[in-house]
Amino acid sequence: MGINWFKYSSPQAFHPLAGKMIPWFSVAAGLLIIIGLYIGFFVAPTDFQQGDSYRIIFVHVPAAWMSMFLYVIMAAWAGVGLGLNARPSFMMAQAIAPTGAMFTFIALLTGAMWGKPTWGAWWVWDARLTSELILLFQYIGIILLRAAIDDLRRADRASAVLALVGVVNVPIIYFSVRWWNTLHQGASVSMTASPKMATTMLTAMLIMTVGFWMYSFAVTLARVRCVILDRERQPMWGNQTSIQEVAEAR
Amino acid sequence: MLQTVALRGSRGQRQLFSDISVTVKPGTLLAVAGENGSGKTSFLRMLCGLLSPDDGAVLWQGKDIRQLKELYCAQLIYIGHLNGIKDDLTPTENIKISAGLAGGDSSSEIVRKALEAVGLGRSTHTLPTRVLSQGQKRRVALARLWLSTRPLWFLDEPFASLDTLAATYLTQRLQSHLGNGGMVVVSTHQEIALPTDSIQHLRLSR
Amino acid sequence: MLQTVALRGSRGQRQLFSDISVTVKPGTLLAVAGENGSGKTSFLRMLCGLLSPDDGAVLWQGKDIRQLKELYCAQLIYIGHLNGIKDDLTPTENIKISAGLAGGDSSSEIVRKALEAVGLGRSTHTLPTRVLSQGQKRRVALARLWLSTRPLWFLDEPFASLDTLAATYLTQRLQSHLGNGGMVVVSTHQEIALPTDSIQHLRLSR
Amino acid sequence: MSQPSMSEALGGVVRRDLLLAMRHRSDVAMSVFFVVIVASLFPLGVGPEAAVLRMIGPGVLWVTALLACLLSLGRLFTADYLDGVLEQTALIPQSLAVLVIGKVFAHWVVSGLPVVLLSPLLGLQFGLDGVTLGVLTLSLLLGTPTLSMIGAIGAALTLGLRGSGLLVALLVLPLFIPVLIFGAGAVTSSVSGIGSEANLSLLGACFLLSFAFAPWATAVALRIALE
Amino acid sequence: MSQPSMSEALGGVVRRDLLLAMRHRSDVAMSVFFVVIVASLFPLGVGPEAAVLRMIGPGVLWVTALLACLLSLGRLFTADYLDGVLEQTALIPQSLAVLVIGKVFAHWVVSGLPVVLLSPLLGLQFGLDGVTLGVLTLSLLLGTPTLSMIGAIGAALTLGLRGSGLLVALLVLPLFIPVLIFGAGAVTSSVSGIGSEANLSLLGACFLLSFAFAPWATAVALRIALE
Amino acid sequence: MQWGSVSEFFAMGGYGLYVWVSFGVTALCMFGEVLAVWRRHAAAVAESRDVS
Ligand code: HEM
Ligand SMILES: Nc1ncnc2c1ncn2[C@@H]1O[C@H](COP(=O)(O)OP(=O)(O)OP(=O)(O)O)[C@@H](O)[C@H]1O
Ligand SMILES: Nc1ncnc2c1ncn2[C@@H]1O[C@H](COP(=O)(O)OP(=O)(O)OP(=O)(O)O)[C@@H](O)[C@H]1O
Ligand SMILES: [Mg+2]
Ligand SMILES: [Mg+2]
Repeated sequence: MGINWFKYSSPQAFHPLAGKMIPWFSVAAGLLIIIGLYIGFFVAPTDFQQGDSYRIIFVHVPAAWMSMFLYVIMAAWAGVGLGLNARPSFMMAQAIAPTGAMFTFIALLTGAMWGKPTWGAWWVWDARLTSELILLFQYIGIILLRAAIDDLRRADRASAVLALVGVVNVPIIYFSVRWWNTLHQGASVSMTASPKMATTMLTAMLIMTVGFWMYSFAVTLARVRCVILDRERQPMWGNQTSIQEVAEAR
Repeated sequence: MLQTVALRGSRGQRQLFSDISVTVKPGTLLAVAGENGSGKTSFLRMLCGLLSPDDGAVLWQGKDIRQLKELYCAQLIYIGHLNGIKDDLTPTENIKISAGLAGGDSSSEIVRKALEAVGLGRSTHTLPTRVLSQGQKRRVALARLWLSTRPLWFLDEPFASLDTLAATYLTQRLQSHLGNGGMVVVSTHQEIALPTDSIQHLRLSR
Repeated sequence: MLQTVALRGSRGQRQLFSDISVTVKPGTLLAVAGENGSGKTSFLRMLCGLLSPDDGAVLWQGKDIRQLKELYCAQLIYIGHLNGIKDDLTPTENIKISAGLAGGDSSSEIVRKALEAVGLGRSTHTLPTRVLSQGQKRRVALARLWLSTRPLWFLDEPFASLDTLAATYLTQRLQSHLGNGGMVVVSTHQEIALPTDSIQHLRLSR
Repeated sequence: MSQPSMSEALGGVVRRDLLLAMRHRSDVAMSVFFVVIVASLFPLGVGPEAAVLRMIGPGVLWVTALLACLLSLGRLFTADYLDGVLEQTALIPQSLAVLVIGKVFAHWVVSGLPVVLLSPLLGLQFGLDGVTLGVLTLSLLLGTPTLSMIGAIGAALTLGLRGSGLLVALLVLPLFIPVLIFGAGAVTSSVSGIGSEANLSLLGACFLLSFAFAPWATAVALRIALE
Repeated sequence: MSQPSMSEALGGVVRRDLLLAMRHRSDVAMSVFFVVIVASLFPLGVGPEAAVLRMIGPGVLWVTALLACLLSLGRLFTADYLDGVLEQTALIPQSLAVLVIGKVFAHWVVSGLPVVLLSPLLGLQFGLDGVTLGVLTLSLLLGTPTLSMIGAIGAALTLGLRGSGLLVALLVLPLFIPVLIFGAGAVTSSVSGIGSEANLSLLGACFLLSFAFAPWATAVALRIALE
Repeated sequence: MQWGSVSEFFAMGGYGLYVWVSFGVTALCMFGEVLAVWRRHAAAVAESRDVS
């Protein structure tokens, strides 16, 4: 008989736990982003080539990274959900999608804002840019597919399959600058080579990135709580009173 | 031998049945009864492995069908509410292809015999199934039973829209299958004219 | 009063029936019997005007229905093998809209009563019809009969896939309709539990 | 006896189809996204040069609108045919041609109207100027209902004549082409500064013509399909 | 007990689908017709300048092939789903992924192959030269099966959902885009005299990747849809 | 610190529009998302209270 202990890991127990974690992540996110912005705007020097337009990097790069990370994490939860038939991991995947889509949108928009002064065009059909746009479409597709299916079980699993299939795009985005001759900048932070950027710039960017991480944790957990409540309201998990207690025990 | 162990099933938010443990021994028929919407179809699909149970398991010869997978599929025939035949192909083509897909003999002679056994006259064999009447379509679907050497049959309201003659043919076929040690699970609102000792009843209630 | 005059019908190359002259008087039911494929469905569709006869005519109150057209449509209800309901709408929406299209009263109260009369519990009224069982879908289709004030009903195997309870409801509804001077033409493989003097039988043979 | 008035019958048909479309609120969003994505495919395939894009813009947008119509044409009658709603519709005591208008209208609201409303934005992608955007929207507003109307004939014929779909294609696609040429022509002539009145009034004529004949032809085709 | 060999099962699935396609040969004609019409619309809409046509030719032809695939995706599983053949297929004692390959192959033979065979003729319309025509055909030969394979995932995921024609487009178009870019890129680079090997081998990689993963994902999606 | 005055800071060396639109939209999106999730949670809690 299949072992399904994940199925019994109770969302009811998770709801208050998430409630306790959210404030910490929120505070961390706020602090880190403020520090990052301070270093970015007041400590980091003006770039001698791009002038001050380069400061877009402090949102562009963290957002672009988050868009890819979140996709991978979402797909991982989806995979776990499919493999172990675990409802909570589907909920995590569901909760991550909108935030991922938002960061993708931000990466695209800030990229366009950066492209106009540096390349002279809002948009070019370059491999990195196009693949990032595709990522946005993928997020939207996953969200819409879920919205189009009434049956929760099917909605969970169908969007999980779609999320897993779409993972191929992430390495394409990441390596597009290396594989193709693109207008877009190559990686300036890498494990092997020493950073090419000014250290203050790099520091600000990394702090912003960690801040965005914290933000994503907080928002995702909060959304998972909504998802749990939405699903529990339907009488499938029975026991209505305990749900209300859980909701109030925030 | 087919066994269910504490089977629980639900659709959407509704639990349909729970804790169903039955055993279908060779040579016996399990008649699943119940009102409309009580979960007969869901139960049958679960026994086939098309639907996964919320809890419990279905065992074939003592092994979980989720482990057996294709090996289990090779033991069974399922005929649901939908006939599973192609409207644009003729009855002959339909049966020939599904016999081929089942890995059995699919010579024209055998296919013709099966269609005749279920009471479809020669003239209908080469019409597109689309133009046949409701009952004739059902007969085409049921003709697969006459070709089968598989032990386990799942029939979802097989008698619906059959006339009395066709119903007799089907009953006879069920009897001979049981006589050969086959097993049948059937859902129906009608009485089945078979010796009572070979029939086991399961009633689902809402 | 519905009359057929020397009606002849064929599908493709096959003649199904010929020279059928029957009269359905107010308060009576015409039960059309026959094997699968004998032409019951075709006969009913011909009476509705969905299919045109090869020969002969169908008369309503003495006038040819091909002349009457929409006026005739306003007198009848036809429920065929297909349920004619939208899978993606709920039973309530389905019935409400078809009541509106029939020009009748379509208040929520009346729709709810009709669905309950046919034995569908409250909880199913607001599910998409797609998830209902075969028999529950059939019940939704039949619920139209409880809203109708039209005199002429054509029912094609209405009892198929209904459980016994639902069948009783339907029989009672037929009886009350006949009592009000309505007319019913029904095709079925089952016996209909109605007083024999109000039933007239027509047997089609292949 | 109970007989619905024409407006009741028409309203019922339209309401049911719109209700079905609204069942998933994402439905309308979907046709919008479809058009956006397809319109972005062309720059991807053709390459990013602005002059080329401006030149092919009107044609591409019109083909996109046509495809959105074509893609959704399948759900016009097929579902109704398969679940028996179509035969019930044929038994409604009103002229079937009128009911067909209702169905086509509902179909257009869901699949055509969003494209019309979106078209100015898409035109911007291809670098069209203000006046041209107006002409584009107007041409689509006249053209897409015409396409739906003509498409309905094809959809109805396909229900009946399963075997001879080629005939349907031969019949309907040539009817689509004039609409496309006048539509794209109106926009192109506005791009190059020539007046677009001639093309637009031809489009209007197409609309009136299809409005007069298509519902009738569709009703006949449907009755044949139901026999 | 009676269990079909893999080739028996695969053969049965392919034979049934091809037989069905032969029953209405119009289906094959339809996708050919669609490609011809759409591809001919562009010279009509854009104007007859040879240089422009040669420039947009590869992109237009590839987009057309892509759309033809997209339009025919609806046929892949829907009919089988509605008439219960799909659940019977899921009960065949062979890996469902293998059977999916069979179905996709039959679908490609009907909707993709004709387009590939027709492409040299269409390329001539756009003034492409001999070598380029070869590259065009080769790129489509590699690309269209990839499209069918990817499309199958989308078709399976949206089975039985309303508005699925558009939803499926939304789901698969993002995954189609790389194929489109490499395909059109191969032809464009051949037009401008650069070697097209790089793009063609990327197309090949896409084909292999989709062949390895798509049938499996499709099978999972089908089982989900059948629940 | 390289900024001489507040207006110099907002001008961003001539790139003010691009920089501030980027940061502004990002802030808007993030705050909007937080607000949306917060309201959704409130609604979900309210509704689950109604049900029970
Ligand atoms: C809409 C247009 C743009 C999009 C979609 C986009 C997308 C991305 C993505 C996905 C990344 C993260 C991937 C990685 O770390 O390798 C990234 C990083 C980056 N982008 Fe952009 N970008 C756009 C425009 C620009 C512009 C105009 C510039 C500057 C001229 C730029 C400069 C950078 C830099 C410096 C990085 C960091 C690379 C690294 O350190 O690894 N981007 N972009
Ligand atoms: N998403 C859902 N939400 C609530 N109930 C559902 C959902 N999906 C299915 N159901 C219910 O599950 C039941 C399915 O029953 P099933 O088809 O197994 O019945 P059945 O016993 O075969 O009935 P019949 O005799 O009419 O064929 C129905 O009562 C239906 O209303
Ligand atoms: N094109 C055709 N060529 C030959 N025969 C045809 C053609 N179209 C229909 N038929 C025959 O016409 C008959 C249609 O019968 P109909 O559907 O009216 O039967 P029925 O009495 O309702 O049967 P059932 O009890 O099975 O519903 C069938 O026997 C069918 O084979
Ligand atoms: Mg059932
Ligand atoms: Mg019949």
